[in-house]
Amino acid sequence: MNMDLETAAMLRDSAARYAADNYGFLQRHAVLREATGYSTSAWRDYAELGWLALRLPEAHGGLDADPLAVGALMEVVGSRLLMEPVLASAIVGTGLLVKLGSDAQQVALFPGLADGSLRLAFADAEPADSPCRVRGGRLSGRKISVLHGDVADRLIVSALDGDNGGRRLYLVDPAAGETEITRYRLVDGRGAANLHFAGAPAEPLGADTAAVEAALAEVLDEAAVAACAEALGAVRVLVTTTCEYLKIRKQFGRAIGTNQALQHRAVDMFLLQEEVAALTLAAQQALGRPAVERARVVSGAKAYICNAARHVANEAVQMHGGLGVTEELDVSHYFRRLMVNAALFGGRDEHFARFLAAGQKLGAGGMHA
Amino acid sequence: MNMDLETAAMLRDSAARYAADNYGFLQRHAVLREATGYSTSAWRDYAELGWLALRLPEAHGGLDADPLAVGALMEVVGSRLLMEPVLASAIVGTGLLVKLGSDAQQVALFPGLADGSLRLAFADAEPADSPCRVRGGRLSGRKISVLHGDVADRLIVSALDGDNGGRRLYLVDPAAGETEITRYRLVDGRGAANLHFAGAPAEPLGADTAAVEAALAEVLDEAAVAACAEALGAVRVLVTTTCEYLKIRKQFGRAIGTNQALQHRAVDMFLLQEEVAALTLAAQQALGRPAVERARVVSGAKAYICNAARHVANEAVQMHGGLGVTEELDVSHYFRRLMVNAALFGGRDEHFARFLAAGQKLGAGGMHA
Amino acid sequence: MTDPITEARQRAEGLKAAIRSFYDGVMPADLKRKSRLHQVLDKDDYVRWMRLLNDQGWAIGHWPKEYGGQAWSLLERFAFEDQLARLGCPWVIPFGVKYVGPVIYAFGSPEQKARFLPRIATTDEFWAQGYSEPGAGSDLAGLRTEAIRVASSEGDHYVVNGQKVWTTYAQWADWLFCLVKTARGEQAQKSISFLLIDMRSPGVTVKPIPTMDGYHHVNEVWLENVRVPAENLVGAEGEGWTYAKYLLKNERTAGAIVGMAWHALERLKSLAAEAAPASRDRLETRIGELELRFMALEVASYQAVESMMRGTEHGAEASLIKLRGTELYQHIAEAAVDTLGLAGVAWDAAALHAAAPPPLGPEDAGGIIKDHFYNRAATIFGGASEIQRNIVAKGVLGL
Amino acid sequence: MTDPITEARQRAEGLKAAIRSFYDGVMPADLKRKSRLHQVLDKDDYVRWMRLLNDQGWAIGHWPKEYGGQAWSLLERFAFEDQLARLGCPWVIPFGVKYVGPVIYAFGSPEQKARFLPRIATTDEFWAQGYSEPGAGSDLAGLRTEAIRVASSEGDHYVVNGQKVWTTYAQWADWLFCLVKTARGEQAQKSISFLLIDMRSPGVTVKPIPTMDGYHHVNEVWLENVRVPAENLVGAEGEGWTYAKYLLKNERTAGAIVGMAWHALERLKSLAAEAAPASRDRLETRIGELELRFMALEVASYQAVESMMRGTEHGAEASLIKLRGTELYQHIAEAAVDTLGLAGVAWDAAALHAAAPPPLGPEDAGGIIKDHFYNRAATIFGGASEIQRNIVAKGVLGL
Repeated sequence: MNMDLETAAMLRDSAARYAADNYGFLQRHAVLREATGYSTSAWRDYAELGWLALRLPEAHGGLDADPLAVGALMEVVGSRLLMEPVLASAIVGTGLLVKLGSDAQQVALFPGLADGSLRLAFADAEPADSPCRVRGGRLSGRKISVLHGDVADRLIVSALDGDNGGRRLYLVDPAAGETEITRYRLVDGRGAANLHFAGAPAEPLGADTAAVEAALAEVLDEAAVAACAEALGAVRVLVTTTCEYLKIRKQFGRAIGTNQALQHRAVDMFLLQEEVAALTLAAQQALGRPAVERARVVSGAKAYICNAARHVANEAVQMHGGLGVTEELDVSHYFRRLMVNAALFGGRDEHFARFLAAGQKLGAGGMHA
Repeated sequence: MNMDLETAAMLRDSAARYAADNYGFLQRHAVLREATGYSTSAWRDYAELGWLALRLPEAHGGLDADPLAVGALMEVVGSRLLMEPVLASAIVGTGLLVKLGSDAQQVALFPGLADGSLRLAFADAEPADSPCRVRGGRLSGRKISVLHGDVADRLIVSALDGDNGGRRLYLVDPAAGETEITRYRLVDGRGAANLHFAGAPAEPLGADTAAVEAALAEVLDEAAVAACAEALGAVRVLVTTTCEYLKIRKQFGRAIGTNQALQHRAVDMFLLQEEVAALTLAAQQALGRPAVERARVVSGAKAYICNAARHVANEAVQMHGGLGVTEELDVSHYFRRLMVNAALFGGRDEHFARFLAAGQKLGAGGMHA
Repeated sequence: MTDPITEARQRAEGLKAAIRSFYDGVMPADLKRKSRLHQVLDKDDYVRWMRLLNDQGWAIGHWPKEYGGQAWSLLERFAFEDQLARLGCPWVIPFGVKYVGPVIYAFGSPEQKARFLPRIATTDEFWAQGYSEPGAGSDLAGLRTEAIRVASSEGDHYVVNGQKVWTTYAQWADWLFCLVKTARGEQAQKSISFLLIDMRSPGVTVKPIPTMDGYHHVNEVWLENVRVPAENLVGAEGEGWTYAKYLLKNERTAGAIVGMAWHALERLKSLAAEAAPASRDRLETRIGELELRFMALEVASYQAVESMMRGTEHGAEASLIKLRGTELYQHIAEAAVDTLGLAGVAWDAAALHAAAPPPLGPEDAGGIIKDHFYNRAATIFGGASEIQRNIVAKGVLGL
Repeated sequence: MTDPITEARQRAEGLKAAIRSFYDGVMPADLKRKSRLHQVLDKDDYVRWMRLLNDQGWAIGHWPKEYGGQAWSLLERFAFEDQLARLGCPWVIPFGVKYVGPVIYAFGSPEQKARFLPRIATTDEFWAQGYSEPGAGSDLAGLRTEAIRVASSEGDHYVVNGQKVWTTYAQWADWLFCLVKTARGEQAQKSISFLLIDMRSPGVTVKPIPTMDGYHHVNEVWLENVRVPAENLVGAEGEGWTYAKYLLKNERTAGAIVGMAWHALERLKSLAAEAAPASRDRLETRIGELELRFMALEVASYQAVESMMRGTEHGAEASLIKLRGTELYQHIAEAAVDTLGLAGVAWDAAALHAAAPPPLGPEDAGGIIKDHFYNRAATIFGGASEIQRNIVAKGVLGL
């Protein structure tokens, strides 16, 4: 992967322009009321804009984009709170298929991914008492909190290989039967599902357990880094919005932003924003490095950003006063999106533990000796 | 023990008056230069004022004071940074002797404690590689960081009973030979010592191991609570001093205390002060309660107060600017005293762990169900 | 001879014990469950709850005996709210019994006392509070709602115009107690009056303000040429600020936040017990830190209440309890959300109603999330944290 | 074609490697030990150190080539300070090479350049900085030291009166660069000039300010009718503020705090490895949190330096590094003090000198404590944290 700042910047600009014109706060309010939990027309636009081919190989007409470009798009996703399954389908699902799909699977599915007619969801988390298992090509068990699992055309499901042992991934068509879907919304309005498989037909994805483990680790790190970029987009908006509000909102006859206490807190929000930006970039760059180093930087970044984004979101609400908790103001929507963002693809505690473990493996000198 | 708020308040007032007249900042500067690390004349005054008999039984002419009274005195000790061995000798050492001393030991030592001619120190911490052990009445091993161990007339030393097994306490006369004393100062200027015993004559204190363990736990809790009260005295001064400074120090043409950021930080210092006061009182009251409950409240208080006092001290220095780190201003002296205070009789981590453990023993409902 | 504090302590302990038996023996199971799971309570639930409390003599326990109360000490009032919240009981709606009731018995006319107090005690009439206005949240000097006195043959009345905002449960209210301006151009504090407005009066419009917990708590209340009989003025014209301060003093002793924090901590501990063993260690430390902060809040609060009873308060007590309590409560909620992990971001709307289908995740996850959203405002409403710090800086530290 | 940033990165890596071999092969063992243990360094130590650096071409590596430097990029400057600090090297005394040297080569007369620059490079002359005054720490408008120009037969001179404060190592200095007022009543920024004062001039008195680390770093410098030849004025009268700002820009890129934090973290990890097993778990988490903050500081700092090189800076970069770096460094020190426990409150003064007796506790405890005290001022001096936040609020956020 060749990291290319300029291409990323161009993508960021054009995506931001599109979103500004087509995904304003009121437009998004309408999207929130859609049954799918997202805008199907926006989704078609994304396909036309090439966003859905970003992660596809050039040989298949894709852009084979580097993490900076993916991050540039995700920043816009975060800054406008786009509701469509960009992360779940175009990045994570597509990434798994690119790394693990057989030629036949790729030929069959890539076109639909590129034109948006095929939406993927990745089903991983499961309740402790109903693990997923595949025997003789049939999948049983439960999955929870599957982002966009309510609308996905194909599911990529992690499960124990009951025939050969080990953990594998499987492609499941939820319409092929034996899959019960409990659809609901996440707190940020995006759709999700709990899934109950009772012998659903499941097609293996990836040659063997080792290949799956390696690819999965890479794609999950990509996903975590994409989530960091999304958080960055949201954090930037909250910092800017809050500073603007401090300038216009008056109390006791003057702008509340003239109060030094609020100024200093706004500065702390800004410093966090800059750290979120720096860590996101560092994590993007780390995706190409050896596994332990990659884990150290990616998990460190995700853990730090979870906390930083929570602080920024809390402060943004607090400084907006009562308005901050209303539906009518975008601040509360960013607050909820960041809450989901923090939980997806490894929460703060999980990533912090991984950051610690990687540090121990790297030894005393760390990466920076 | 009968908790008596009024007696405590009277003692606090009279002690504060004495210290204000006799232990001002400049007077204390002179004390800091004394070879003993404290003022022998002030020590004589304390004897006359009855402070050294506070913890002695009424039957021996003492005051048998409750924890509130002890705390009242310690608050003054903390508010004026008194350097004398009140805590080490008159509270901890005396407390151990009251609880564990034989009639003969008490008759021999109480009068000297009351009139100040006998100073005790309690030697407990030891390096892992040289534990203290007594065989045939002779003590060997090392002790470190013994508060006022540089001047003590008698040492109370914890050691393994090499003859009968178990951990015991022993009275040692450092002048009786076979005791090497490395004298030094703590960062707050008080004297301390590392001790090396090479067969020093040691007299058992307490009937048996069980009696020693129980009494030691009680006295160490008393000591921790006394340290909380000392911290409270110091914290109050720092909060008051800082607020005063914010009112008089001018920058860019106005008092820095008109800056809301500093106001809010001063408020947070004040809130911590109030919590330190509340927890100190709660811990004093808890000294009479069953062991686990006592441990929960006392260790919780000490752990919380270590952190609160550190925050207050840091903020006091910071808001005083460059002056805050100079010898010429009392702020840096309080900073250092609170640092020692936090480490003595169990540091923050140790007490926090004990707080947790006690909570688990108390079970789900805790004390407040 | 027992001193008053010791006596109050004993009575508070007795009250707490009585509340626990009430909870075990009298409180209906459906109300318990709804409340414990932070499900949505409707008006009927609240009215039923307030009447249950009144049956025990507790709804107006803090009122003087001559108005049917038990003349509770501050300590009993505090312990009452604390104990109910620890058990996870519903909110004790304060607008009638705690806010306007005392203003009426302290400053109202005999007619007002007779007309309003009994129905406040029984929640036969539901009250709302009309203080905040757009652009005048903490700054009452910015109040713009006007009441102009008009003489007429049927007796004098006021014509009220203006807008109130953040009015909790205005959609259920029969009456609104309201700060209005009865004079122009004068010093702000001398131009405010305290008016009781029938919510069914023509010209009163209630408009919900949707908040991020997804439920209907707060409202805008529009007042357009609302005619209010002059006998609904409490006390004297221009004295509204005095009454409002008196009311605020009653608001100060809020034990509920202590009990709520305790209850939330217990819930968090149950969640943690089910967490993966790998994360349990770190979680234990985090919970321990919250428990320690709780201990500090608890002892500081109770000692603050006793200081107020002794008359030795420094004036920052209420702010301390509010600041520490709300911030701790929010941090406990965040820890619970983190502990829930992915289950903590599902919006389990169905689980928030009594006839709920099986929950998506842990039984109380939906309520924990809803509560997390609702209480994000706890540091904003009722005197924001910033205002509390300003008050202490000026009033107590003299900065 | 390599872009300038990539090239600077490569050169910075090369420089860091060279520093590591220098440390392993050239640096004298006694200096290594003293510095690693945070023992007290005297003037000779520092002069020796600065000359060692100059021998490598590093003391003035950031100067233009025409003045003997290597025209380092910002990135190399930053990496240089960072790498030295990571190895636990002594402080690179900035007053000559970093502060006044660049002002002289940028604004000084040919005579000043010839007279001063060579001796700055070799530390043949030791410099101190005369900026702060009592009551005018961060507020240069409050400057009161006056320089009055007097014509005489031997050439013009200034008569300087006033007091400087917090002057680091004034007790060793041969020269003081000094902000003085050369005009009254005018706009503050136009009345300040930049003067070079020979510390041996009659009327200069240095008085130590004892600080709580127990050593002699800072001073008051009294200037009483000090006669300064007019040729020691740098640039033009009234332009001192411009030069001071230029100097400050050089102060901005301080990589040392990053390296110091790294070094302190490594020390802390060694201490923790010896801690009792019971407390090691919790300590591990605490250290992990500090390491994570370090990672954020490190990546944000290096990206900030690159932004400055690209000209895409927002203006808060220097404040970010200072704020985050100093606060992190202090928190690492606190963790070290806590880890030392009782050994962390012994004032092991003897261990702070080269010919030290056996230490009272762990070998580096004395130095850790001394450093903790010394760096308590890190958030105060060089633009206090509060000032940094004010600067960002106004200059970057427009508040």
